[in-house]
Amino acid sequence: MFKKILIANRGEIAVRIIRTCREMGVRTVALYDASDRESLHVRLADECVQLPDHHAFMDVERVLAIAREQGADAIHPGYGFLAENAMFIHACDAAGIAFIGPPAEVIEAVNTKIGALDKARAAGFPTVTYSRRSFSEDEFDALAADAAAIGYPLVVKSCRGGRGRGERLVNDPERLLEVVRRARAEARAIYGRNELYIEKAILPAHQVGVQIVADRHGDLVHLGDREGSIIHSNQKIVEEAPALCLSPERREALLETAVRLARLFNYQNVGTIEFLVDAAGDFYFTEIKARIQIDHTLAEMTTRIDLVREQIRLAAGERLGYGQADVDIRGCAIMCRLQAEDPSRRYLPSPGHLRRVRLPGGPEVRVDTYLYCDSEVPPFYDPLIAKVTVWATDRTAAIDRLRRALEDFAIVGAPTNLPLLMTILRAPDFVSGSYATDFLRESPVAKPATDIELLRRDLAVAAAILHARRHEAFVPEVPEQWATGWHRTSRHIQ
Amino acid sequence: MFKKILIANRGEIAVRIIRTCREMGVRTVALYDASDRESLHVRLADECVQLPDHHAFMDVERVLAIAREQGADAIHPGYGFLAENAMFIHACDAAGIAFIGPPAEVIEAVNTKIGALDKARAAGFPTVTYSRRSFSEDEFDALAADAAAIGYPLVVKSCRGGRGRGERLVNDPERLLEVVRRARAEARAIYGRNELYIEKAILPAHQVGVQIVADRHGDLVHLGDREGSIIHSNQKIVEEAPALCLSPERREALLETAVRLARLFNYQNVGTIEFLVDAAGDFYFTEIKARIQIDHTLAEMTTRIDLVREQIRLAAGERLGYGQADVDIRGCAIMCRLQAEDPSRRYLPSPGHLRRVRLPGGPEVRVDTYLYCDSEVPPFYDPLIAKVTVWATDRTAAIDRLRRALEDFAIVGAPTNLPLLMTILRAPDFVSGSYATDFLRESPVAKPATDIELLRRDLAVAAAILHARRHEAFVPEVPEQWATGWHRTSRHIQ
Amino acid sequence: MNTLQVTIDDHIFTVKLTPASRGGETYDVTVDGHNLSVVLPRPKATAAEMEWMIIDGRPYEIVADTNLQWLNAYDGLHTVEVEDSNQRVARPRSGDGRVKAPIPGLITRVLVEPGAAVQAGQALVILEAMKMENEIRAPFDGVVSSISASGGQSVVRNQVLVEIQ
Amino acid sequence: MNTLQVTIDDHIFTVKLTPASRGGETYDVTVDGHNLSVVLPRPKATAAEMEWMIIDGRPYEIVADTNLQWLNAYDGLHTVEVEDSNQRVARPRSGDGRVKAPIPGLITRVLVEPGAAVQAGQALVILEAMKMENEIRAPFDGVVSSISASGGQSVVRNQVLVEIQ
Repeated sequence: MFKKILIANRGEIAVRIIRTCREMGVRTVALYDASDRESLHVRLADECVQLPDHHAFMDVERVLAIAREQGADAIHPGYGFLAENAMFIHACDAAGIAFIGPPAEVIEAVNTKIGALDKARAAGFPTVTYSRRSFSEDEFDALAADAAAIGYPLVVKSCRGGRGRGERLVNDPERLLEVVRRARAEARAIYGRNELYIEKAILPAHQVGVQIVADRHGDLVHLGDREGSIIHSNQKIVEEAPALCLSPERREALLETAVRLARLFNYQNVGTIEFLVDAAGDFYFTEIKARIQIDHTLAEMTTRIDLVREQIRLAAGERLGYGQADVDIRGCAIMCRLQAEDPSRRYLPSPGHLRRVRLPGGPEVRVDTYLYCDSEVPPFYDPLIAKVTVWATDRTAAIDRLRRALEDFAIVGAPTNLPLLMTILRAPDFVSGSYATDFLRESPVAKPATDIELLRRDLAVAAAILHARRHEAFVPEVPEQWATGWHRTSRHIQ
Repeated sequence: MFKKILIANRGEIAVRIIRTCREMGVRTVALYDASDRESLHVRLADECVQLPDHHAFMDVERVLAIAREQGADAIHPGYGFLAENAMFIHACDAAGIAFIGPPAEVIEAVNTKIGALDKARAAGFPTVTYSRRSFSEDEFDALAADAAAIGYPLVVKSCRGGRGRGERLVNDPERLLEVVRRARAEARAIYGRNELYIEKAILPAHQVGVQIVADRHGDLVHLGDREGSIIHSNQKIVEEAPALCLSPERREALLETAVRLARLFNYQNVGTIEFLVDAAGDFYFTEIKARIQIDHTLAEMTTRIDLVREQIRLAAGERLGYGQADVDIRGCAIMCRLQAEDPSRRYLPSPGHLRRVRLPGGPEVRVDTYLYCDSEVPPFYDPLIAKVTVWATDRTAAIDRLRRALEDFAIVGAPTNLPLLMTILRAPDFVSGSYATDFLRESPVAKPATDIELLRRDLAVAAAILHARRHEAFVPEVPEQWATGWHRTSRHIQ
Repeated sequence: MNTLQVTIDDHIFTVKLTPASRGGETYDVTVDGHNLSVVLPRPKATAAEMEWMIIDGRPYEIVADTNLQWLNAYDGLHTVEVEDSNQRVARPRSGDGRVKAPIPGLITRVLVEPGAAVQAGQALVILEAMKMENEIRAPFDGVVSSISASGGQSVVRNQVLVEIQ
Repeated sequence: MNTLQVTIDDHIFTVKLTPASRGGETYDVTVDGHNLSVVLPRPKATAAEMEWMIIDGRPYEIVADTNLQWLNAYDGLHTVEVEDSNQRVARPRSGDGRVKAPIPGLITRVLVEPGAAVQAGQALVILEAMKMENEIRAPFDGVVSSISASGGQSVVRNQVLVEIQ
């Protein structure tokens, strides 16, 4: 087993990884930049190294150099940053430092989106309809021709990146040119590359992933399926396991397909095979996420298997040690992402100092966060501040538990998307389970709290008292945002 | 189902009950006295009522009156206070308010310790050897005679109360008179009654409990066994499930015995059948705990059943709805009690203001507490400030996880027994599982942290810097305790 | 005594406040004719903190924005408007024409040209920050007098991106 | 520069401190000849708060008692003694003869009579508080001059229980 692991990441996932390392008796090295020094991962690690800035998390050479200096014999990339960077894995191999994830060849095979789709398609797996090639700046006519062949609505995608960024829906040919121009501009700005390709849009769709765990010796199992169809500004903010959109037969078929796809790509370590499921229940392979994902906690709740421990064990060459029959998947897990976003400013990311952080607890409620009372949400990173995952024997009980857990949350200092999450959990369509990727297109209406009249009356009293106290005790200073372009939009809720 | 439940308790158990009620859509009423107003249970309840003082939690008439005023149709007593008070249950019945617990007759049958032992004995169950009667003030000679008959070592017990208070070990006849005098004085002071009885001491012993869940309709199951043999000032501070001291055959027999005992007492709702297990592995019935217990979280981790929900459902007359075969007990759970006690003052309870509270998290780690940043440990109640319960597939992994969780804890403002808990978790005898009720008699020696030399050197640096900063920046004021008799003893650790 | 008109989610309430004993820690309140008593367990808490109050025996944890335009209660967000007979409600001063980056990030697109007429709320620039696309919008109607940002450019907090006159 | 002799768990270290740049936020340290650099991420934190420091790249969260007699690190409690060449270490003043209740509770037993000779650390009274039995002990050798507590009596914090001369 490894002696010391460098965690080339930050935030909740760095905390998550450190915790398992500590349980395994493996020393940890944390990285941070000045803005991130108060984050929990720095405090919980055995050693920590300061980076010159937040860009350094992406710096292959620097991260490797630190690993060498600190005497780390393995690197865990978490998600994002260097997680799916084949160049980095080659560099680790060259340096004789273990990369905790799949081997470089696997990453290369799954990272080029068209390549992965071609490979699956050639092997006879169902995929979305897509343009079999990418198109550069000067190939708009060819792209338009393929678009016509594939048919509308379709999605223009960047060949790079992920997390839905640089993805745009086109409903009719008229708008294609403009959308392509925009998509290119973004792809260039974000990834430095601007090749695009197109996919037939499936609307409404369900996004379903299958968690895979595989060792180097040919043993491979799935840990069940999950659905992440509730998407807000390109993030899956509420996810659940098992996926709602699958009949028992379809689930059977989809899980079996996922396992065969994983074997097709000779997948190793922990990853997710992703599908789109259409209204008819037919599923189409889209991509493989070759990393630990934010929503891995769902499989951990339904199987009680520590996925980070599995990643480390398998990267160290250990055998899986159990078969599909030993994996016991039960109950229902739901996870939501608490983000530092300001609902009153159209969910503008809202970094800041958190004066109060009180996390929910109780049976089968788990919170993953890097924050605590009196800590900072730095302005340079993902606005994810906490993941709340709950488990219960059935979905109804799980929803009741998650709603309760979110009600117990207390965060003061930066606005969060808590109100949006509460709305989703109170929306009849979510509760009844009839939703797809278009769920948040027209904002859902929540079932009001019981005693809403009494609640409003009490809130009126609260507002009056806050007003009175502020005008006797406290002169509100105008926050800088008010002096920016955000001023007016911040009034939209009125 | 009930509409509104009054929680006649406080602290972590009140929080625990409120959480389940909220998930069930049942309104809650919390009670508090002025010293307890900042506790989490007050904030999380739908309604709250202030009591004149902390004694009022024991006041049958007042608690019932509040329940009536607030329109509660049920009362959850938690543990302690009115939990096992038959008079209170009769009063609830008379008032037409449901008591969430066993019926009064059951409580009466299990509460008189000698009576319960007689009943079990008459039915042929193995019990500890005990004096078949109680002895009042003027019956020392009779008591001494019985003592001689039973033989030494023996335990002098008060007929009232529980939690090991007023229990004293006697090794030889010479000391009997003095011990009896002390025990009486305490029993009178604490319970107002001073009847005593005696039991043969089993040394070393294991304290094992079996969790029972039973409905009114004759369905009854057990949720497995647990061991609480690590006792510090009369409290089980580290407990685990399953019990270590049982071979598979003995476990089989003990669980089956527990179920038959529960049926003998016509047990209903949630409770625990308690046994002593001697070095040979023979077990003896001691008593029935007719309430939800502090350590109920162990069974919740190994079975994933919400025991408070079961209590409420069953008190509402619902059927259990599952049989023994449906109960799936897996893995290993360990729980420890974090107490506000000052290790440097021989564990004197140390109430106070907690400036910082940061709870551990991550997979299969659960914390039950009423505290948060900037809250108070009131001076009138149990020093329990948090319960940490972890689960893992095997005991070794569970110990590693609990140790990690305790390392993650940050509590500033009042000293706690965290160092004692860390010592226990690092003690070779605990880790190897070879311990019994005498574990803490001679204080165990912990395996030092790896890199202890480096750690000590760093701590020397830390101490030097603290010293320097305090003498530039900060004049320590002498805490009041220093002016009391605690002064010298507070040096004992030096 | 202090009479306020409070609007919560477009429902209007008339609230009369009388600070009761123990200096501002408790209030006697009349709301639409009902008498309630309110306890503030933490009178010292600054208004920026989460407020915790017990209204007629019902505990509430409430977070409000600096300008008391919304309240977050356990069930989610509620809009607020307070009208005070005694004093004008504090309103944030209107921004000048300099549209700044509210957070550090990467400009992915500029949507207007110099001289273009824009309307309040119109998107001017797309700022990629904290892994999200954020539209930076015009604070009021006007004409774009200058643009100091371009696609692919990194900007710091409060860096001026566009000026409007 | 400041030289201190620090004893941790009976292991003695000689520590030389030099406050480095950024006013007290960082120190250059020599301990038994090794040079280390120490960062205090929260220089403003009062000494009563938990201290967090990064010693030579190793982060530590440390709680210390008011008189710096012990430190609680992640692995548990360690005893401390600091000897400072420059200044005497602050020591708590010795208690007078009045033995007080450190917390409110119930006297369950009085173990001494007036006039009895007692030794430092000898148990005088059993105080049942927070559901625990606590022995209240003599602060120093002496004679019991008065007893103001009796079995079954409730006492408040700092109530005098026994006096010793």
